[in-house]
Amino acid sequence: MSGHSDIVLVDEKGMRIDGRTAEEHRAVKIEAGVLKNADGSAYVEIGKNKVLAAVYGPRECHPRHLQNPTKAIVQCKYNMEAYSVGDRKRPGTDRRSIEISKITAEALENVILTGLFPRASIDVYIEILQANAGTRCAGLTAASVALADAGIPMKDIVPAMAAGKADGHVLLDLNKEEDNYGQADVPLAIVPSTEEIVLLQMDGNMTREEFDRAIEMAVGGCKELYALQKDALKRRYTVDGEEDDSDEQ
Amino acid sequence: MSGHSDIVLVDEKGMRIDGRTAEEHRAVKIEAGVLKNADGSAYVEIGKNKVLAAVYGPRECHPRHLQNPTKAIVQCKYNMEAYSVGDRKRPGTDRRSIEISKITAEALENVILTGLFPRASIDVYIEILQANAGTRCAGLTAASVALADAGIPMKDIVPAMAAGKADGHVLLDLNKEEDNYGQADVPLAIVPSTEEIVLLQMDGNMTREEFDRAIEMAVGGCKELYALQKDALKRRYTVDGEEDDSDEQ
Amino acid sequence: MSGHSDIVLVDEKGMRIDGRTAEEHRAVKIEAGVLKNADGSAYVEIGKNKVLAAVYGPRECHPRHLQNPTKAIVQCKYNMEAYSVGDRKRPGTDRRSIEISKITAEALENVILTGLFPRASIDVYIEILQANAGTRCAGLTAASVALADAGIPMKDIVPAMAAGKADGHVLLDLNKEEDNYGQADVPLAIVPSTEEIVLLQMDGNMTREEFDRAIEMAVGGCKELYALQKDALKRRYTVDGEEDDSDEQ
Amino acid sequence: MSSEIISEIRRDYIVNLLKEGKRTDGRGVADFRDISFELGLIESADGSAKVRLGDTTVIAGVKMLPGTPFPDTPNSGVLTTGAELIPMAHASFESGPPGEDAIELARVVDRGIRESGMIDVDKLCITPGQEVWMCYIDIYVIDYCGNLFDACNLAAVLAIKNATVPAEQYGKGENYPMPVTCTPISVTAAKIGKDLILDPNFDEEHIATARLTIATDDDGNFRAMQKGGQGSITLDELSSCLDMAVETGIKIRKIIG
Amino acid sequence: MSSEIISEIRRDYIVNLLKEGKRTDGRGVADFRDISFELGLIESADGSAKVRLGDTTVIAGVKMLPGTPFPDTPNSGVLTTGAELIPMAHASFESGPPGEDAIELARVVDRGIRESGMIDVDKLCITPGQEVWMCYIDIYVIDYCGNLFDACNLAAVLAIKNATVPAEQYGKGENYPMPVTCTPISVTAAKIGKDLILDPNFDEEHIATARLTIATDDDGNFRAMQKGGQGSITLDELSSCLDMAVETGIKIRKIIG
Amino acid sequence: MSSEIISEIRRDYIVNLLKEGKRTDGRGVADFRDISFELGLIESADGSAKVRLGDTTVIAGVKMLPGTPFPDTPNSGVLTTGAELIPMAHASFESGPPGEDAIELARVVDRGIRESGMIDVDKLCITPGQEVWMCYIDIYVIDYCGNLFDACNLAAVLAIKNATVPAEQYGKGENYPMPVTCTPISVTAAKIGKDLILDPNFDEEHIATARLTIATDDDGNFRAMQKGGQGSITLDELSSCLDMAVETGIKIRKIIG
Repeated sequence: MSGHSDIVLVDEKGMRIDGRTAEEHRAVKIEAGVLKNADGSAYVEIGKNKVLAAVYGPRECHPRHLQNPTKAIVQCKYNMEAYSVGDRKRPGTDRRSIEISKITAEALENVILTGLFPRASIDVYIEILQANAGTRCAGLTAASVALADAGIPMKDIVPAMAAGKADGHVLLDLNKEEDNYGQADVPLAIVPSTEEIVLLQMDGNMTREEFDRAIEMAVGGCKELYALQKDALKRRYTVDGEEDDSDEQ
Repeated sequence: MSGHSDIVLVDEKGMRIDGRTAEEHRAVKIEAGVLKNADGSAYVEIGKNKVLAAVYGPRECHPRHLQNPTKAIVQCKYNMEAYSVGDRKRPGTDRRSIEISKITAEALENVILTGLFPRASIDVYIEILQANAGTRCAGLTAASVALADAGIPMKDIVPAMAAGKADGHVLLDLNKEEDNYGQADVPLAIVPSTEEIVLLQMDGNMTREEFDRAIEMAVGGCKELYALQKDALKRRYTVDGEEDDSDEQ
Repeated sequence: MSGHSDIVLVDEKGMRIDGRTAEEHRAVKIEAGVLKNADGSAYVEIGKNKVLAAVYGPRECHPRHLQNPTKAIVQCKYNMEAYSVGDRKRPGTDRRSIEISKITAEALENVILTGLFPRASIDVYIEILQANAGTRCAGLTAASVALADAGIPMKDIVPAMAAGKADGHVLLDLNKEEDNYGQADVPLAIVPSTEEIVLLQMDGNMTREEFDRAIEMAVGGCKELYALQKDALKRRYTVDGEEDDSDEQ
Repeated sequence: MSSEIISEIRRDYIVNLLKEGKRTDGRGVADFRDISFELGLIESADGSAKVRLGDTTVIAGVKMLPGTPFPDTPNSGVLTTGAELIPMAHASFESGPPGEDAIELARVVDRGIRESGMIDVDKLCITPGQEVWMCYIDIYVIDYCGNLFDACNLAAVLAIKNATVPAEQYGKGENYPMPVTCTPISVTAAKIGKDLILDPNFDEEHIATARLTIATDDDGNFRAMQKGGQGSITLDELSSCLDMAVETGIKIRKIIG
Repeated sequence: MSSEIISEIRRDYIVNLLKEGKRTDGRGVADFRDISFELGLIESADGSAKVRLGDTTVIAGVKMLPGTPFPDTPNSGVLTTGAELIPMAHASFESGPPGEDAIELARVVDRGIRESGMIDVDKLCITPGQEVWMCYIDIYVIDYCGNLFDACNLAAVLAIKNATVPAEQYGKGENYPMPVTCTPISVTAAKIGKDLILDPNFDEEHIATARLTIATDDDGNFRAMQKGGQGSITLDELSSCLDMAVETGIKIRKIIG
Repeated sequence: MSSEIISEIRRDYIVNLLKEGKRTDGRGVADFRDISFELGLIESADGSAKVRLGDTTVIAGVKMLPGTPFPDTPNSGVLTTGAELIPMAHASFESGPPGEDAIELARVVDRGIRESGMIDVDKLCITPGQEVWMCYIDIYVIDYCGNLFDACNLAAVLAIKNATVPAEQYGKGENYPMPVTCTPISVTAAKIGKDLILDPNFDEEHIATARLTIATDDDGNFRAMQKGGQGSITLDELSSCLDMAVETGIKIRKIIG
């Protein structure tokens, strides 16, 4: 959010440096069930972001004192791999990862039917293989699919996408340059069926009008992502259950 | 204790750089009951030292293996806040804090009737808001008042004050310059009713005569401090129990 | 293993810089029972290496979750003391120490009759007082003697010695210069009664022929060391049980 | 947002009262507790403030030290914000390095200050590309009775406004006041049942399902936000929070002057 | 080598099958599982590879950064190898700093690469005595189904062969391929009862009493070894392992090209 | 000063014996155990000593390295003292970073050396304001049978007196002996019941209520003190301790030469 003014991020035709319009998100690829050991898993690419999510659980809650007698707890570890960024990231937890892990777990807890699994833990692991602005949204998007892949009962699947502001324009799904040299970023995650917000952050500088527009765009982006999440899960079940499918024909 | 000889700390009339005589301690301010949550608390200023102490307990002893079936244990955390010193102090425990915490807990354990609370923990937290030589004494002085404020049964209240040597003179309650450029420092804490020593450290260089004089001065200083500790507690009860007071009139 | 070619480590007569032949190990000194508190202990010098080992146990296994209901676990801590090397080693565990501790514990577990002590822990501590190439072998050699000194039932005593390659020659028991400027190092530990390998590492560059020769040499060296280990234990019992000895005469 | 701390009875009492638009301490839903503050109390700091928000008490201190700039901002001072939830402040706080709550708190306060451009970091340059002022903002929670986000924001903002750049002490020219451009104010709403309240106290905070912190600048523009808690917030509720954050920000700016 | 993970029945089944020279997944004792790999998948790395060895999946990335050489090797680049057993990869892996298994794994992989001279570190000098390339090899185990030593060796070796020295990015001249001299291949044998098998899968690994990892270079010379486990290995068994390591090394070198 | 380690019966026995002025090991109340020592045993150190005080065994090593002085003492060498209570030394010692006992021990030993000016740090300057000798004193407790304060003081003092400044090795001129000005000796008294004893053994140490360590210099002046334990010490008892510290210091100085 340095707001450097000498870099043109949106041209006079409203086109962005990677050829997108303001309302367009980057290319998305979602694949469910990519790991052998995890109870559920997903691989997500959003632009140049490459993210893996894995779910273990419901399983015994390990640091015992964290157990909740009325519901499962949701624990999340968001981790950037050493080679995922321009400079090498030193392995180990940093403050940013801890914050993202916390708000991601809170967002997921909203949709998981935790009351079904008292005393249990549902553990979500998000690994950022390659980062290019928007990893927390990509990670949460992947985690939702991994939870569904694990068969964890949820009231809905959570998509997450940011909107932001760069060169004075409100834009959907900022890429790295727009994030670095832009003026605001608003990561958002919703429950698509109700449009309720489960994750929201903002930094930068926005008027009320700009912010309202950003939320509108991000909600739209989340809904498009939601369709792709469901597609990925459908493909997963189709592949896994090919015989069942043919039975129905 | 560098013993630099080119700085005049005591003038030919025996006056110190902050205008005190050899036997005089710095201005003292003590206030009991300054925090809402803690079971007991106190704020102490000695010269430019500003110190808060809080007490929680007797309460369940948390790392279970530390429980003592015959008495309460006393745990102390002495902590210098980041902005309390000239250079910023990095947050987190250092070796000096660990040593001071240990000897402070030992001094307090002497007066607390720990036998009344088997298996419990009495937790004392000392925060140095501003440091100017003598923080361990100011912290212990504050902690004693906080313990009394918490209603912890004690055989007496512990005051603590250092004596030392600077410019070749034995002086009470060294300030920062005297501590930095002086020749010795002797922090002392006593049980006023018996004059028994519960905390004693010394570093620098002192003859037997000088040391005996320093102890004499420090005991005197402790006794003056003791009166101020009791005053603060009296004010605290007066304010809290104003109605009871009027009843007695 | 830098393989610098400009340093002569073996002269034209096959003599090494410390006057040894290829098959000769450095001077060895072994003493059992050197500490008061430990259940068993040993001091070993191999060349300029000076190593202490101590054993505590079988005793209660402390991090409870490590207990094995069918046998004792063997835990080892290999530690280089700060002054043991050219540059000062910062106190605390490093990655190299952790690896050596692991393979040392595995080697010892092979000979200890762990099945006799379910749920217990046998703790082995190795301190390197002075290091000069070969400390892991010296440490394991000392640990075996300390275990015997502690009366831990074992199927045999483990000696450990490296062979290696320097100046193109296969050599027994590399010293520091040979290790630094040589071409390969092969630490080995065996069960002397069966010649089974319980520790084996290798780094550098060796043909099959060279490696076979190195193993042959190291096995020979281990057997010589084994005799010295037994001698040390015999001396220990003789001193301790002088009266019993005279009874037998 | 652990809920076990507050009893069921207390919870029901608070929720039922809220249905009538009332709060246990007599406030209206959009009312803040009393704000009082003391400036410059820490002479060893270059700026300091102690803030009380109801019974929540927080001290913030600013220390300025010459240091090396980041390579990508060679002419800008460096901000670092830390928050410590010391065990003195509440029976539930433990000793040790900052946990996830303290880290989130520090990062949200930091974002409000950083993203609003409150401190003109270009005026914290000593020698371009070589030496700049490192500005450490350290926040200690002394007494925790709810709504640390806003209390810590206030303490940090006031300590910054109170600060002097100690150039003389380091032989870097004359002292000058901290280059401040605006006063970012954070306003936190909590959601209890279907109701939104501002400035939750301890009990309210612990039965709330969601939390939304919004920082505005002097122009009423938005500079930082953070939703917390596993509860959700509707788009309408978001809109109300935005309105309240702007209105309340104006009020608080008047109080702190 | 904790043995409780595999049931007694499963153990007996594997051991009895092995007595007939058969394995549960149909392999012969000296067969590796299928090896597949993908190169350059991480664009933010200077070299990368994803390797699947059966169901074991590992990603390795190489990052090159200018740095200061060690005083005793002033003209040589510096290698650093790390391995992370992230909790994603298996239910038994825990978060936190690397434990003894991850440390041993990283150090054994490192030795194979370092001692074989695979990377010509003298060609990683930028300014003699002053600046050299620091080569960080970071290995993440994504899915753990046995034999991490060989899977990680392969991923690291392939990532290195895939790597470019990013000189232009740092204004240090033209990019050039990582100076690679050979392809060290590690082959791990496990001992179950009296039998030796190569490339143990998860179950085999957890009932094995001993493990021997042997890295060879292009000439079939030995560059690194590591025995693990509390079991012992006879001199004859060692000899068999050496033979198999050389033969299998040749096969694997063909597969990875 | 945890008391559970010693049984009630043993405690009563020690206390009752002391009432007659006797100790379990036959010593008088002011007697030290036998002191023996070995110098220079660690050739990799620049100075070293192994000290036995009764059955308590301690090794201290001194390493000298060129380094950067502190800004406020630009011409003075830097002393650092560490003490490790390694698990080898007693069943109650655990692995890991130094706990509060080891930290207090190291700091008290350090104060005796530092405050007595034993080492003339101004003679450890290499280039004024730029380079000085860093003097690391590392103490390892090998066998713990009581009174570590005095055993560690002795080991550190003897290692320092044994030390050579290794200037040649670093191209900083000729080697020279460590610049030593005096021999600080610490004497520790323990209070059991109403009795004071010197050099407490393990059992005595663990039933004592208070401990007082006093370091004197060659002139019998006081240079460092540390009271420990939750027990108290009367002013008269302090006076006795001071007398005994001076007298015993003279005796010990004769023993160590």
